[in-house]
Amino acid sequence: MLILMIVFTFYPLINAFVISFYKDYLPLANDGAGSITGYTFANYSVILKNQLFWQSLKNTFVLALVSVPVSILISLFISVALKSIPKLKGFFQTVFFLPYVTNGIAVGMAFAVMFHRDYGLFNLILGWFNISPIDWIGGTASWWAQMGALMIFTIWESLAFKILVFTSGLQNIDKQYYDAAKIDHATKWTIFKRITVPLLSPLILYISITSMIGALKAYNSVIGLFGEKLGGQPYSMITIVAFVYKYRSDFSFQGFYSYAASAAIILFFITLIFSLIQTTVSKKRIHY
Amino acid sequence: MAEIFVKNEKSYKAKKILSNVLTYSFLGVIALIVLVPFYWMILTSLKSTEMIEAIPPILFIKPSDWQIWNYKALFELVQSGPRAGQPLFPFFTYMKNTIIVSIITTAGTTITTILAAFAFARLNFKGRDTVFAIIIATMMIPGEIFILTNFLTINKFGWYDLMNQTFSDALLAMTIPFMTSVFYTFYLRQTFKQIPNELYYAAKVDGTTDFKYLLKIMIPVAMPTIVTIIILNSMGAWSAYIWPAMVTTKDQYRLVSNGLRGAFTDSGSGRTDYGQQMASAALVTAPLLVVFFVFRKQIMRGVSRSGIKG
Amino acid sequence: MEIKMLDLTKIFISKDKREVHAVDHVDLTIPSGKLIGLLGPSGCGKSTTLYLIAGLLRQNVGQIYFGEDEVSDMPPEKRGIGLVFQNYALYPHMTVRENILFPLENLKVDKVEAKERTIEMANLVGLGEMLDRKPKELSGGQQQRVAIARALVKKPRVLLLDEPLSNLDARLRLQTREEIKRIQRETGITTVFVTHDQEEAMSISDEIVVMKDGVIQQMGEPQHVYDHPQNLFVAQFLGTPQINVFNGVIKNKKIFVNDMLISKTDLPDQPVKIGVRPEGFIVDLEKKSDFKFEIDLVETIGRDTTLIIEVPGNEGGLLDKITFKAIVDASLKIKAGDWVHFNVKPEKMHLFDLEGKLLK
Amino acid sequence: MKKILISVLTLLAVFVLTGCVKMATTTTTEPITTTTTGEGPVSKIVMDIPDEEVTILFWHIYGAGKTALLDKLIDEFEAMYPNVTIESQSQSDYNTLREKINTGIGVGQVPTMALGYPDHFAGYIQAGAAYSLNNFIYSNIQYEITDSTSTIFGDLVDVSLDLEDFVPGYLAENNQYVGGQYYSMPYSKSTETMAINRTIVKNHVAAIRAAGIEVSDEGFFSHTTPLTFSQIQTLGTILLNSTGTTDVANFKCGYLLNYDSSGNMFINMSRQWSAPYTNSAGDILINNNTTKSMLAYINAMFNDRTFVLPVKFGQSYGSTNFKYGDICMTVGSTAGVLYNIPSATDVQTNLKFGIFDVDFLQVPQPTTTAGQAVQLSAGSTNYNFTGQLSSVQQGPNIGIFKKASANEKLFAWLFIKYLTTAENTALWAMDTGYLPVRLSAYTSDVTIKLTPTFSTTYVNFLKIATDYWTADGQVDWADTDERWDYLHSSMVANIAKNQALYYQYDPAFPAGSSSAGSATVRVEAGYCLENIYNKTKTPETALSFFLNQVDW
Repeated sequence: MLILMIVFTFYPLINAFVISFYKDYLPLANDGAGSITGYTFANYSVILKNQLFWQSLKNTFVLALVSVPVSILISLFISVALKSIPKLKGFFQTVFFLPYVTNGIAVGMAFAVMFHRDYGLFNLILGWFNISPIDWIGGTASWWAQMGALMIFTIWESLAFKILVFTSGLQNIDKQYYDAAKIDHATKWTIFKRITVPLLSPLILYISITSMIGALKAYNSVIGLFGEKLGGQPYSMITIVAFVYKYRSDFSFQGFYSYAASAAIILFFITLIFSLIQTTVSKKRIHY
Repeated sequence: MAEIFVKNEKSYKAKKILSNVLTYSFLGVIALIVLVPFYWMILTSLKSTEMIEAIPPILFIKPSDWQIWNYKALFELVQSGPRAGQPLFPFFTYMKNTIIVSIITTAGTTITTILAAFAFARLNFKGRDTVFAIIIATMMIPGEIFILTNFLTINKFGWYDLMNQTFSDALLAMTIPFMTSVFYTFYLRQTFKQIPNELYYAAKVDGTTDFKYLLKIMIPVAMPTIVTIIILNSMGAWSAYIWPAMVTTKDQYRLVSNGLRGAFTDSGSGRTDYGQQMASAALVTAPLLVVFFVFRKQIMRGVSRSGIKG
Repeated sequence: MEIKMLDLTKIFISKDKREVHAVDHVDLTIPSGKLIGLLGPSGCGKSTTLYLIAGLLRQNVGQIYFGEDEVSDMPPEKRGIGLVFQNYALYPHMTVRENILFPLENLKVDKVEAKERTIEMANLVGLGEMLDRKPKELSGGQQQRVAIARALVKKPRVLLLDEPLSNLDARLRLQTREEIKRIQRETGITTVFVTHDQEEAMSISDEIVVMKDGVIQQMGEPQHVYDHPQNLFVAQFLGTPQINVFNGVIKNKKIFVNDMLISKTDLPDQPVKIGVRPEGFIVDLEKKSDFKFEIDLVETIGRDTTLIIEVPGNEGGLLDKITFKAIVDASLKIKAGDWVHFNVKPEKMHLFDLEGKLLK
Repeated sequence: MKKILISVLTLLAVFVLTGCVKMATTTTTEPITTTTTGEGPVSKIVMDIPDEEVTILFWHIYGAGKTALLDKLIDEFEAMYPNVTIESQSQSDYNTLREKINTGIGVGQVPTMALGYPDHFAGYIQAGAAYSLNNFIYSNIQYEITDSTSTIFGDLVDVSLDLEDFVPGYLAENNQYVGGQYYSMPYSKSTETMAINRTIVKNHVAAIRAAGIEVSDEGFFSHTTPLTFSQIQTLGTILLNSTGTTDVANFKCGYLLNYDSSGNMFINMSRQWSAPYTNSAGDILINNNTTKSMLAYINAMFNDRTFVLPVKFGQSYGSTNFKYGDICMTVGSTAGVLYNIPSATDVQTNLKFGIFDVDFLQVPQPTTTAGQAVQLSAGSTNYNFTGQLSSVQQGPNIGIFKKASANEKLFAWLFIKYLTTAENTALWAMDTGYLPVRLSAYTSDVTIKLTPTFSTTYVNFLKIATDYWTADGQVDWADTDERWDYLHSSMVANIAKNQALYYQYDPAFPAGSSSAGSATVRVEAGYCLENIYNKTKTPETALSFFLNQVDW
């Protein structure tokens, strides 16, 4: 078991670190052993010089910092609402779990069609409220419209798992706390804020770390919604991982694997810093 | 004494009804939002290309206008030539492969996850926390950076032989690299850690081996979580795309996603037949949904009992 | 604050879709300022009654009044009650101070006042020193007292306690019992607590209410209920060791068990159940009494000796196979195997009909 | 978490110290193995064809639609050579195909032959894996078939190939590599043509003639002489509605000319303007004044709606909005011809002009003859340059890998030859919408069955459109005449045949250590124009961003 992990998970990771310092790496030369001409930091400077890298940082940060808290909040609300209703619980649970049981590619395409300016559903609905059509994902779409569409899709995709986890977490909270809070005159909002959230806090931390890691690695959602162009305008929604993959198709050529690896390593450290901040902050906040 | 002197409120009932209405509408709206893409997928699968591009969008289609053709085409057989009688789009082959890969990967992942989670939750070995830290770190690197390295490894194992790759080689290549899951190990470890130490000591006093303890105590106690992991993991094979395409030599070894992407794009004009693509997407999703609905109760119970606490 | 329940009924639907009347047409008035113990075996509806008073459950039929106030349809937070849960339900993520403060915050009590009241309340329950600890850093008894403080800090009209002592060890239980009584006295608040432990109920309650199958069996001052049980159930439920029950018969104003004359009565001839408290036996040293048995076991604790008698039962006769206990003076030096003749103290003997109703 | 950091760094250090990669000492370049001599062989060597079992692995990306025909051709080929088995395998898409071969080269796992774009082959050549087809093309060996089970028993098989018969533009693309060798042969080729809404043109015939542009009564422009950019601008003043919306009553569109592929637009216009783009050595030459003024001109044309990109309509192709009447003309791949034709199956309310007539023309050119000085004006700005005739050619080629055995190579080559015979290339073209790769296909008189009821020769296939044009659209074909079904395909085939005279190719090169490969450059070129169109970047900033992405 550990061998599997070492071969297919550790080894490639460490390898990526090392590769990011190779100079002129040809991974497939010498019958697959690879060849280099030395070690260098130049791969990193190539990445940092690319205008898109900074664009991808901005996009990824905004996406992660907004979509993770929002989706956690929404799924918390949903889970709490689910717990409070007397009937149709099973039905709603089933519905909310559905996004997990589907093929991501297909849903991405469905969303792309729904966001279409002329024949998309979103603008049709906006039209019912007399709001003029917004270009969500097209060439004239503003950065915020595109980010909004991407966020809606990302949140939609991530709800299922979170609701699942929170629902199960809520079930483990002793009902007496709620009775007690009721008797203590707590309003629904106070109960949510002062009882539910603190009692779920270890779970919320787990979810926020894993989904933060997931959000910082966003890629498939961008491809699903915007296609290879990675945005309404070329690259307007590029993420760090998409930036890494820009080099992927040329992996076998001189140096490209190292560029991709360098970008991945940068992402790794960003993620690490995020996780560190999250754990330190939450250490102060999680009480039991 | 009675500081809080409240007159009987007749509006209490009304309030409760109102809050129920609000809760249900909130859930209803979200449910609608969740369902719309599915509806859209099915709707699109019943549209012709022209209907897809209609402005304003067509929201409902009369059954008489359904482009059932999109579905029929998936099962059309080759009329002539050496492949006559075989399906044009090998839906069932892809499906079968996907199911096999899904089962093998899930079985493998479950076993490795249990062992790893046990090791990290219970066993004390030197450098345990360091190793776990590195494992967590791997989650922070985009997986596809590993593709080339893993491809070379698979090749070294002899599972990728262009002329002689057998189905079992292909299965090994498609499943072995995915038989570990950091995410689920992390998840299960949390559950394992909740099981009180006393149980472990009690078992030790009774002379139980670690393995037997895992088998007889840990696994039964953590079963709901394990069920959840099995369920969540088995969905993975349905979206796997790049890796299966990389390591299989023959079309008949591939998985549904591979079929979904390529098959409906005309290689000449680059156009995609969205109707057909959505039809096949719907068909691919259908078995998952069926399984989900059949086992809904067990799944939900498993999930809701899994009790993941910090 | 007097609590009045009229025709209160709560029906649960069990898993096999049967209706279970957890509380069945209960009419009950709890006098103001008293400490009342709701007593009964598990499943008797006592906790349900408490939760109905609290408003955490809603009755199917009936009304509840707090004084003149009908609270039947009021949500719990509007009723002005304090509730102490069986396992206290202290918020694990809050300190003692935050726990006690929590209801006041929700009531938007002025901050300064709230602080003062919190400290005052903590002092009342004797936890003034521990305000900044987390619940898990406290002992069971301390947690219990935090729960009481939290329930009382908002000055409720009624204090409800659900099995308040069941999670404590024996020593703490005695101590806390006194504590509850003291706090109740000091605050003078109408208090209802639920317990299945009759000793606990009897020791601190001003009055006890005995319930069975959702129906109130008897209410009254503990000693009075003990001495004058309304039915066999109440008689059996109260008292340790349990009351001894013999099948007997009244013939010609005489009470017989298996042809053994026990006592006399004015009641007409009929079969009866005879309940005799263990302390109701007097050893007839003159061995005149008909009522005699061979002693199987003798347990002496302090000044009391418990005689344990196993009666094999005789077929066709009135004596079933029973084991009964008699508490007698230790100075009598009775040994196992001795034959002992008993007389019965009339005030410790209760006659019931075959349905368990008290015969007068 | 801190532990993660420390442990990873420690391990990193360990791995660096024990680095397991070989240091390269020299960069290997592919030695030229064959001469490019042989201007027609004089004598031929006759040999027996090898008769041991040979399996040929052929990788492509064809989906269900095209494999049927491919399988038929494979079947026929295997009947000719009973000892040969061709395993045809689809690898889903070009990216996967290329990635698998590239990684496969490193570990010696490559197919015998594969489909690929020029930049793919450039990569294979750089890795030393592609086999020079000159070895066969100029060979003077003939093989004798001695196996009686073969359908061509007793015939002599010639391995050499008469290149004269191939469309020159395609050949140029396929021997652009090191040493001018052929590493691939043209296979599924297509080009871009321009669809035009003839119904609109017909309603403005008088005005168009008054502006000095030749047009027939029925709205046909010349099919042999392309329209020039100045003429396109003139047409804009006649056919465009001033508000940018479609004016059905006056037969005017909101946008004049759509380019489906902004990448092709950039590259082909660079050729037409003689603006340096890239070269086969992989140098990126876009940072020059001609390119800059070209971009300024294109930007001006975008601004006054003479040019438009599909992104305007949230589409990947202009065909939908061409059918809807938003666009008067659209330049797109010949393989997508039929998407431009409005029909009864369209949602009728969307078709602003109803079902209108569509004609096909050559793509607009700066001039009618190569090398002329051209002046284009946008507003008060003039752009002077030397105009060149240019049209794109696209579509994959087919090549063989070095690793295959001699026999595998031989039969793979014979299979390529078989796929590209005049009849088969014509059949492939008519069946799939691609274009024949041989000139003789255009004059082929072999009858090909297209549907159970309709058979034709390629010559007659081409004649469908020319008859129609000669009659100025006034043909007396019955409604059931199957020629109607092939009219538009035939038009496009004719146009492509004319454009073939000035095909240009896009130099193919793999990624280098400080610049992107030709495929990436093409994508970025397209994005450059999109950025200009979207107004997210000015022509200058778009170009500098383009440079930033492809050259570092």
